[in-house]
Amino acid sequence: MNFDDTPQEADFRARAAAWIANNAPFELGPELDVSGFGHLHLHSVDRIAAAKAWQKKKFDAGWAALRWPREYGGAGASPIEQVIWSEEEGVFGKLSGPFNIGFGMCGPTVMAWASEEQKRHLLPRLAAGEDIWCQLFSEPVAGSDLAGIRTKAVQDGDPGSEAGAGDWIINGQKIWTSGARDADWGLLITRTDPTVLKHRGLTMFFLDMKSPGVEIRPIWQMNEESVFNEVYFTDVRIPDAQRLGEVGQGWTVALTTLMNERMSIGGSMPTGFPQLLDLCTQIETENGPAIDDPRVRSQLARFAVRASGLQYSAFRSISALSRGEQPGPENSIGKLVAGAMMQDIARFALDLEGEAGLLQDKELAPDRARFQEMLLRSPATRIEGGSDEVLRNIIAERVLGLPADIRADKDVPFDQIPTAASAKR
Amino acid sequence: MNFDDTPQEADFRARAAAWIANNAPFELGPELDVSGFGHLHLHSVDRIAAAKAWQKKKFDAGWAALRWPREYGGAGASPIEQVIWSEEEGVFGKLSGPFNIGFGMCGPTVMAWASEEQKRHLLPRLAAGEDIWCQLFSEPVAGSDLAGIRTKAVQDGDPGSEAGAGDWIINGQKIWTSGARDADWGLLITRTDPTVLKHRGLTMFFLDMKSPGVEIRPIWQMNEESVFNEVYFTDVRIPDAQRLGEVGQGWTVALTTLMNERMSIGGSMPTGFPQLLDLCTQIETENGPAIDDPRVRSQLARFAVRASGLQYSAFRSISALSRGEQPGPENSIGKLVAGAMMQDIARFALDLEGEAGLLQDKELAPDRARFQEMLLRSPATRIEGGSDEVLRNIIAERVLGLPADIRADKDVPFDQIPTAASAKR
Amino acid sequence: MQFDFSDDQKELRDGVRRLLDQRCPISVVRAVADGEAGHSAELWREIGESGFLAAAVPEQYGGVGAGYLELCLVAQELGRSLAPLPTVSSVYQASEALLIAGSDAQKAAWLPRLASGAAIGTVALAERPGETTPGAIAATVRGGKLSGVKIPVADGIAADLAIVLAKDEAGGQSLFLADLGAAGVTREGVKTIDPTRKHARLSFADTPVEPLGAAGQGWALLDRVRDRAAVLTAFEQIGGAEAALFMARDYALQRFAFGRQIGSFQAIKHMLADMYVALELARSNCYYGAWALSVDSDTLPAAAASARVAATQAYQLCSANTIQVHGGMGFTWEFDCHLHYRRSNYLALALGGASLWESRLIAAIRPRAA
Amino acid sequence: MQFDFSDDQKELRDGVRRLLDQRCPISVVRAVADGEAGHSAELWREIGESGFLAAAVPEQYGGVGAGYLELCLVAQELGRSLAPLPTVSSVYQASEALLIAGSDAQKAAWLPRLASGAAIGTVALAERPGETTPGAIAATVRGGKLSGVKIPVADGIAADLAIVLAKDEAGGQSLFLADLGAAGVTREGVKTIDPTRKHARLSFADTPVEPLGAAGQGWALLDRVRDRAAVLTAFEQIGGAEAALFMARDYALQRFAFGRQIGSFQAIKHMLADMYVALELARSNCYYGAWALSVDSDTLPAAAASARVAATQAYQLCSANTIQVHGGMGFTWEFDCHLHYRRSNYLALALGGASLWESRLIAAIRPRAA
Repeated sequence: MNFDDTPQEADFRARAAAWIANNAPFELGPELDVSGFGHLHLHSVDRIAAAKAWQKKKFDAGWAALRWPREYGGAGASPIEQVIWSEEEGVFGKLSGPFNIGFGMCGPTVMAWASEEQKRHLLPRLAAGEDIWCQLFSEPVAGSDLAGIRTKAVQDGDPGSEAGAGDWIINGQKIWTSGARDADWGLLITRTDPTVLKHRGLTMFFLDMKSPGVEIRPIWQMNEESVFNEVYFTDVRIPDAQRLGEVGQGWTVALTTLMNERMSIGGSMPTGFPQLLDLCTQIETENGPAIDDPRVRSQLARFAVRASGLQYSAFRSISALSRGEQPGPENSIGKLVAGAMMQDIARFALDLEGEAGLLQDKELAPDRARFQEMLLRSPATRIEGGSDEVLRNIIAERVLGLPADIRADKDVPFDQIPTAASAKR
Repeated sequence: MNFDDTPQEADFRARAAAWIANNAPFELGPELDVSGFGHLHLHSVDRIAAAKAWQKKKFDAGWAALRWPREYGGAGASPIEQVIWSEEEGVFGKLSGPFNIGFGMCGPTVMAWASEEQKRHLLPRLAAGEDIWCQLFSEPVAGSDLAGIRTKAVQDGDPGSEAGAGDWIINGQKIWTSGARDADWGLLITRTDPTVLKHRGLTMFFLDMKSPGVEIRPIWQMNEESVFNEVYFTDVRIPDAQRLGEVGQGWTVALTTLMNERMSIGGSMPTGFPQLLDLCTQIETENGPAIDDPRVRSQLARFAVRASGLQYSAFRSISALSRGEQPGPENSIGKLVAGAMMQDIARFALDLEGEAGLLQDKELAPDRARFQEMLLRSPATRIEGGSDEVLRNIIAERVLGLPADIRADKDVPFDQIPTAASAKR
Repeated sequence: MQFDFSDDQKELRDGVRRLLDQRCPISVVRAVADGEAGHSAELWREIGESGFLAAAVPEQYGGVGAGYLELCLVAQELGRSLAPLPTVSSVYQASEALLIAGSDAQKAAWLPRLASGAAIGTVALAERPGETTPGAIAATVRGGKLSGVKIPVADGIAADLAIVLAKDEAGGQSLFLADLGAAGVTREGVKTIDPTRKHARLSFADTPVEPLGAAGQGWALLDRVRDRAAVLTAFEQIGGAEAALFMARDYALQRFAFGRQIGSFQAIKHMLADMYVALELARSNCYYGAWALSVDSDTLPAAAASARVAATQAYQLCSANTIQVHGGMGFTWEFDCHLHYRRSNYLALALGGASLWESRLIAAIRPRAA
Repeated sequence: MQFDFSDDQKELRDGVRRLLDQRCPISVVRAVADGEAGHSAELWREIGESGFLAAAVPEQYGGVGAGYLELCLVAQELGRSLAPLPTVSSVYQASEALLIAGSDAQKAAWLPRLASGAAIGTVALAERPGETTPGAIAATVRGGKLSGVKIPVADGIAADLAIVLAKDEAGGQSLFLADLGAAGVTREGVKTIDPTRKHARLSFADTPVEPLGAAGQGWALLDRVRDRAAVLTAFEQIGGAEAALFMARDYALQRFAFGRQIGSFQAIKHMLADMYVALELARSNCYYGAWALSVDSDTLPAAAASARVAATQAYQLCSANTIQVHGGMGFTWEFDCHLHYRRSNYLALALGGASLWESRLIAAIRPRAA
């Protein structure tokens, strides 16, 4: 048990650190330091331009898409080298925000399912920061129950069609699409046959987000940001060549995406604990700093062991990566613990701040309203990318081997599964 | 909103108090005061004899089975008079322990379903403390899923049978039967037809516990007591006259019993909070009594509002009773809150006691090992008479109106419902 | 024992509820959240005219003299409807402070206007982050003139009157009554977590004030005001908690996933059951607080703290869980979940946070050494 | 980074597990619970001979000098199997106290016998209810003779050696080494919540003792001993927690209700998921504690407290929930659930309770004032 790099790892780390020291946009450092939870914020420059510039620089020097094969714009690096890079890149890694969905989910799906020609075209553009991708999965009626999506894709069977026979025509709506407004491409799951079993009637495409008939409406969130969007499709045409996998094989393709989503290491989830510890040394009570109050200490200690538990769990994952093992569903712990913890920490901090805990003005509130933002952001963390309940199901079923719940939608054609609409009839 | 008795209530209270002052076994007071959680303990006298003596005295003076009609040995009193009696009877009410199942569950079931002759025979004996009843419901394979019981009752169809044609012959096993060893009668639910739907093949009887073929085995519990028992039936004969309700109507009869179980007021659940508050004034820390430590205060306050919440909820129930309303499923809150609270309070108290918290010797441990007993008793509270999970289901379904879970055992004949045994095949 | 509200009181409650259903739909709440105004002036006027706010004010001061039990039920309905009104500051605190400590002249000058809603009062206490304690008070009165800064002050933009805790010339801390129309008052709106109950920063520069209550008794009086306000606010909290619970329940009945109502999943059912349990425990504590307030019982400090601690916990739980039950939709500005979430966290801090009240509760029930 | 045990260490762990599966079935645990003996002497001899207990003792004192990482894994397996052995007192505390503070002569006299299991040591600290602090120590050494009463003392009936905290002649508090075969020692068994790890009351009347470590340094030395013991005990706790979790998981797979495995109900699934989460967070904290212990890192106080707090919480949760999952059967003496429940609550108190360690943790990570 040790925290030392192997000689190869040390060498990689030294090269990465040196390149970053010479090339990173240090002028953005202070802004990146305080960039809030869940979203890249920059004021002095355009965030997309800054993100693309840094990505291009990394690409040109061979530091982009580290784990991808070289022929697709990557660096052919090992998983542990990716981790080391992230450690060294530090705060500048936040600049990758707009590409995270591309690298983490869409890219791997394209890599697994697209044609060789498509891969050689799309992936290097992504690696170089030229294209931004988004993921068009969730729908208003299909959140935790993702396979319940209803966006329709119908193939244009008219050989004389102006636009092109064999094109697919898309109608429907997606929701919770992060970054849709900045995206060039979208990974889109559709229903091509509602008369067969739920998981069998799905087909996956990739879509030019500038196609006619695509309409994007930002969602104004409860925390007064707008990271998520609704995306509407009205007779949007997609060439059949942009289909990923066979018709009806969409769920299998989606599993590639979702598995890659889960494989991103959970240890990087912020919890707010270091900031809370700071606050407790700053807030004064009648009897000295809050941190010396036994009540505060006891609660802090319970937060502390969860925060360190997450951090050391990430070390365990990194060690497994370094041995060449793949992280599994046990990584679901990260968001499950961190989401609830951020909410608890925010409430605890506001209570410590007393009536000033109400303040949301950055200029007036303690610690620039960090905990107030956390209070209003954390509910989303407990829902997005798998709700607390879905994560507990995953742990119970895939880690502990417990049976799935009884399924009301099993062995039933999709269009006969009970819905809110059918219940009203 | 007031805490005053009505004139009638005040009159009843005065008469009850006067009679109790002149008749209660005050010599048992100190022992009753410290009688532990969940079970009547007496050392100086036989607990059953003491219980029967007090019950007989009450019966002779017209204070027994207060709410029952006079023709069945009761006093025809109102629900609120029952509550006032309990308040005045105080610690002597613990002497009713052996009769609680009879009065609370079996008696009302007999009242609803037995013949007039049976009622006039059985109920006054119960009211007078002559008979003790137990409830033979749960089985090893049927706990929360009570309707899954398997104890078989087969009617003796041989007209020449020595023992009596039409008798029912019982084979099977019950478990968790409180007080079976002291009981004269048992309320017994059986399966008379395994080939029909689960809830339709049940039939209820009452049984002389001294019948041949009844074998009682005490269960040694984790808290080193033995309140619960297993009861085995080997070819036990019950006359058909002792059937309650029709053949196949057992579930409906059982619902009478269970509804009465739930109607007992939850407010009387002990939580351990007053004792904890005492402890916190006694345990000294470096900085004075524990109760002045902010950590202790904060936790105590959270316990306090749950304890007072339960107490005042009981006041609300009593007020409803006084208006003639019936308590409903919202009373499930009492045990749900108190059970977990007792466990939490016990752990908190042991922590305060430091290493001495380990001690279970009554002579050596703080507060005569009260919290150690609570630690080891409270897990049962969270299970018996409806587990925490069952109670949450009841609240969700019957109070909040949420739908039942999907049933794997719906529309399936009982003998085709999946079981552990069928899963192994 | 009748540990419940009377039929007349319940009828009053139903009347308030009907009025608010009609006059305070969620659009009124949202208009305040989205706008500059600190509260809905129209609703305030209407409620003021109805006399509901004056339930506990004696008739000689323009009130209806009904009593605190009635006011508790009004508060519950205001909480349920998320009413964007200066109730905590003006009705539960400023009016009560005047009733407790005001001279006849002060009562006569202000109570009728507060009771009718013609004027708005507030309490100005906090100056800096952390629990507000005597060491945290810098505002000072010299020669009848107040100087200092108070932040955040609930409804500070709209208020006509502020009851201010400040150091007095004798070195003690006292309450003072400041007419906010007087000289030297600067008000600045500040953004808080609940935009439906707006706050301000109030600066005083040699503002003329008059003492409220005995000199040096500022904290003792404030404690009495807060006990009363805690009970009333707790009713707002359980009103809100109940609304959040039933919002979640209704959504769980209506939303389908995996071919079934999500309310049929145990995870959702048990979450809702726990919300209900927290609400009912809080409600029972509130009832006792209402009784103690209505008869001015010796047990009021314990009863108020119990109601406050339980109601704060219940509303925070119910409002957070209602977002969770709603999934992604619960996180949108468009759905109303966040309005309860914000309100619950505002009310949790409004009279001092949970830890303060936990400590007050134990201080009140602490057995005396033998 | 290799934040994990090596393959060799895992092999050792598997060896210990195999040995315990064979030699420490639950019948051995129950024999101690039902009997008078304080531990299983046969198992103790066998484990002692295997050298597993001596993993962290240097070879010169009869140990195998493998290291603390190995000893952590041994502890984990002992916890998993509920081994009824004096590990916390003799191996994690008495041996470590000697290693930290013992003179060469003391080490030579005792360590080899402790390492082989030929002798049993313990630490005698508490005298009265409440957290044990300097004010709670009445035992006194005068002229090399100890007088006083210690209760409860783990394994006090069987122990050959006690390390005793007592007031010294200079008015400080120091550690002393008492040969329990010496004059003036009275032992009396006391009943505790975990009958598989028995305790005693030890009375000393002019018992000859020798100082252990520097005079007046009793608490400082004890803190160091407890940091090490906390990490090792935490491994026993996660071993036990894992056993309790999988006991519950297996029962949930095998028990049917309402025509389905109870493990298919979300209430049970999510309860088990929460147990797993608590266990994994504790395990990760324990790994870091093991590393800090193995390299004697400056971070050991924080690491030990983190491991201790997390492991205590995880074992208490898992052992309580395993009873809940088992329903009525879980509450019988016959099922093994309560053995974990008892053990978890014993281990929670063994080195001072959760609140003590929470406070130690924050003291250790508290940022220094700038």
